[in-house]
Amino acid sequence: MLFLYNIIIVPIIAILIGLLFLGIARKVTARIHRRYGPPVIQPYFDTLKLLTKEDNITHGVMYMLGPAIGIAGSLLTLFFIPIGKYALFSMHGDLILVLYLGVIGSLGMALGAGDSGNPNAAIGVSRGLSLMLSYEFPLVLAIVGVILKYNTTSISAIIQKQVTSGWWAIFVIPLSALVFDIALQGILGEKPFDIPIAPHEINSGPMVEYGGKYLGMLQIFASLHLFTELALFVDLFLGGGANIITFSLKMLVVFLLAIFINAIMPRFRMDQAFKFYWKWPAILGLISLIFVFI
Amino acid sequence: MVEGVVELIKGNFSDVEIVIPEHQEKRVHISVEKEKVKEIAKFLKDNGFRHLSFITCVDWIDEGKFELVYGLYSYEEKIVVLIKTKIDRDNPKQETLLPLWDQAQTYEREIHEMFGVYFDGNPGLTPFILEDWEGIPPMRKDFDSRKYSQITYDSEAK
Amino acid sequence: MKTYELFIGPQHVGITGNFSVILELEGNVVKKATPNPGFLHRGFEKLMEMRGFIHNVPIVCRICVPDPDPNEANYAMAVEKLLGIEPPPRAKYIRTIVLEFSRIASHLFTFGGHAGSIGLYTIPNWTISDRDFILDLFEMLTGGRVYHIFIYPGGVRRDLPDGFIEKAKDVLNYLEKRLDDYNKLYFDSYMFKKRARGIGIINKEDAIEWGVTGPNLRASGVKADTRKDDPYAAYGELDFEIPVLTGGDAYDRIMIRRMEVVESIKIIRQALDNIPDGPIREKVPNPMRFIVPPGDAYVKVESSKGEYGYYMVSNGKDKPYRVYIRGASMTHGIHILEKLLPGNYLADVSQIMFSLDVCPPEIDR
Amino acid sequence: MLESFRGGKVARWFKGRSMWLLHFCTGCGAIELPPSMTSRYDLERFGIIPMASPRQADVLLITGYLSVKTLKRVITTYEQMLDPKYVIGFGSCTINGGMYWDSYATINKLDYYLPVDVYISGCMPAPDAIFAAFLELREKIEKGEANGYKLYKIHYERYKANQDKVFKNRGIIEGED
Repeated sequence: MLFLYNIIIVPIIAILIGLLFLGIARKVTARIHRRYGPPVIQPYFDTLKLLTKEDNITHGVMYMLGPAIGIAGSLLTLFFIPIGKYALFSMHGDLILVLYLGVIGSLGMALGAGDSGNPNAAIGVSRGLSLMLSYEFPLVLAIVGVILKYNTTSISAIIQKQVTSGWWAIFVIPLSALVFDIALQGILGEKPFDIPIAPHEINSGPMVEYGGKYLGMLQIFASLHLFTELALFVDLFLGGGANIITFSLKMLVVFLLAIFINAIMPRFRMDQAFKFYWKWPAILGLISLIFVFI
Repeated sequence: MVEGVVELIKGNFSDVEIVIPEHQEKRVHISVEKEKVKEIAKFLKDNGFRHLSFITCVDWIDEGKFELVYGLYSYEEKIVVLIKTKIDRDNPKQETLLPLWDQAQTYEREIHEMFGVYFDGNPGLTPFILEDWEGIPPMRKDFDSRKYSQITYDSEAK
Repeated sequence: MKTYELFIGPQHVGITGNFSVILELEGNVVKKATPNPGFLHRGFEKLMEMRGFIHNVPIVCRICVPDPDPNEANYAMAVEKLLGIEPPPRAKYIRTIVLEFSRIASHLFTFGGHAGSIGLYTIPNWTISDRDFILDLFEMLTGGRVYHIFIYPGGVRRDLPDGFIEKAKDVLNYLEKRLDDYNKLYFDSYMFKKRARGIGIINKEDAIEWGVTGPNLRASGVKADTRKDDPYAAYGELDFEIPVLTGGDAYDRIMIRRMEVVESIKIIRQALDNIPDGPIREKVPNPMRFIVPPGDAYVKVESSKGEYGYYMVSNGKDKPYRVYIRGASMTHGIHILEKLLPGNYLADVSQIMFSLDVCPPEIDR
Repeated sequence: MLESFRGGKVARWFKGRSMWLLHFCTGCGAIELPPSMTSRYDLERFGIIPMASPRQADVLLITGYLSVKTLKRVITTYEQMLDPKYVIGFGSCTINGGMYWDSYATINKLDYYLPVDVYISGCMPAPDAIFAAFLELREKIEKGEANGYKLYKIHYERYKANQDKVFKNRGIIEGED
């Protein structure tokens, strides 16, 4: 019973916290812009408004299924990531599983957007997939560093070892943490890597044909995605959290860093982003691996 | 200097009318036959007037003529030369300046659309600013914008 | 490889106004660009033929929205040339102040637009809100924020109000301070250089041949400025430099505007300090019977976009017989875009347009 | 039940607090939008942000005069937007043609071609006026009075006849044939 209860309650908390983070991001960005900014709970208004809009368009089955696949993929990932002390599913090798599952959400979006028939969406999808190709390599290097350091592929075990040793992984293998953080900027689609949705170039890319409840679902997907990726970072490098509040605070710190970089950076061009990811983070990741071996 | 430019043109072309307008510094207005425009423009271009500022058209409806005005500018002399030529209003045709300046295309396209002047040798006289325009070109003097607006936009369809 | 068509505009974030460019793309690279203007066409040249000389003053400023004052100055100068009058010195200085403030405002807009097009949204927020201080000055001077209807044939409409000079100096000091902030975030930024360097290069010969004017021409290495070459208003009496860069790429086109802002601040300071006393308006005909002797005149000013010219023909009646308006974007927005865009990445299309400072209302009129 | 919730008071309250406008500069009024969106006035504090695509937007701002060429695009854009959608007519030009009342290229009354929910008068309306308009629109939405999109469906024949009167060739929107 508790298990079922959690399977429902965890996603809801994740969505609520994710949306709140999106609101905080908008407020913080506004303050950097020297603006007053929207209320922190603005994303809730937006999502609810979007869900109550009428839809008088359709673009085919995949277009409608895309956001659903996105949400499903993110939810699946979420269940394998320990939140606070609580891990719904935990086993050996779940870190590698999470790496695979994390892609499903984005692929769902890609399928849906590709079905909408808008060239902007198609370009956005191709950019998104190329971006994924670029950040996956340093991301894997960072994660391999963690795995080798703690000699386990279970996220819970990694957290456990960090807590017992008293040293968070970010202090033990700082280079891997740095590489993961750089990759995180691309995963979250923050500048300088918001190439797939660049409004000035391709009119917000994959989302260009999405509106109404589908866009609302995409908002939920975005919040879940945000929550999952931040949670993974906190679990791997910041020693997890004792309860949901400390855990969220740690996530917020990581997220704020991403937001600050987002506010002061122009965006890369796709080829520049690719070169960047396969150069500096990759080199740093390899150096980190060497340190781990020594 | 203005005098230098006037001398230069006079020395090479005999049948041009040169006016130095009052109260206007660094301006030379010359009027030529329509066949001469390209020749004189090429001559001026070779002599430093490399910037084609604009091409425009004036509708002298009482005379039955269109007047084409070409503005050239020299970055060395810092003088604007306006070449003016009158063409027949009933059969408005003029040789294109495309071989001299690529960007004449933009201006000629506009004049073609707004006045209905046809430029010989210009392949790209496609609709430019207006869309689906029928009837007489709007910048001609016999087009009554006020009446058109009243008929088209001031009432609802029945 | 298969090519496909992509519409940039008119409803698009990366377009400089209501304008459209139809791109033919091969993968990520532009093969052919066809600008499609005309969405803002109002038929100004026709409207001006239907209105009296003095009735045209309120409508001319609508031709270029971000930088309206060169239109007013041009129109006034064309009428003055035909009437054979000169505005009094004080009016000339006030015109200079207004024109230069308008240039700074327009350049701040361009910085915002370009920074937005490469994804740096903090800069538009900063520059456009700083531009508001200039609009406040305009409101104090003329009563309007955007359209001023201030420069009349024969002079200007009002004298400087009390406290204007002090307030203007405060704004200039503030802007100067803010330029340092922009430097840190934008002009000196590594990413900005990486994105903008080497994009959309116009070399010196092409620039002259293609009819590029204004800051875009000076970014290509040609030292030409109507303010120096054909002085109008009070520019002949003021001391200022014409900045020139030689790269001719998007980066230089933005940097030259930054240097011009500094020069404009210098010009306004001088004008504010040296403004002579005297009347602000020359005697012009009775507005009810504003008759201009027959003749034609081509006048031009240096707007923030480039050479801005009016060719006015009068046949001795109370309405202009024909007015032709030469907007700088007429070449930049159509011909130059056609030449520059092919070969560039789709990601740079918007950036090139913003760096050229294409102003669609000037093209369509 | 879902339908009644959609049009219900709670849903309307959310709609009034999250008005996304379409990034479409149709006329010179667009020059006052950047100042109202950026630091000095900041429209985002009311939840109003510009959106890149018509599918995502709720509010269509007609910023000033419309040439016939733009009107064609505006109508297509309007029809692409999802219900409920609102139109704000910006400046005198949308009310009676403004200073372009005798121009051959611009329409005079926007109301003939699209249902307008709120008008802003003036040329050009300052950011304060824009704010007032948005707050009025919010009030109308909350009261359920902003019904332009319903009127467009009910009187579609009339609107279409008016549109056809000014378009010589309705067809699809061609870029360059």
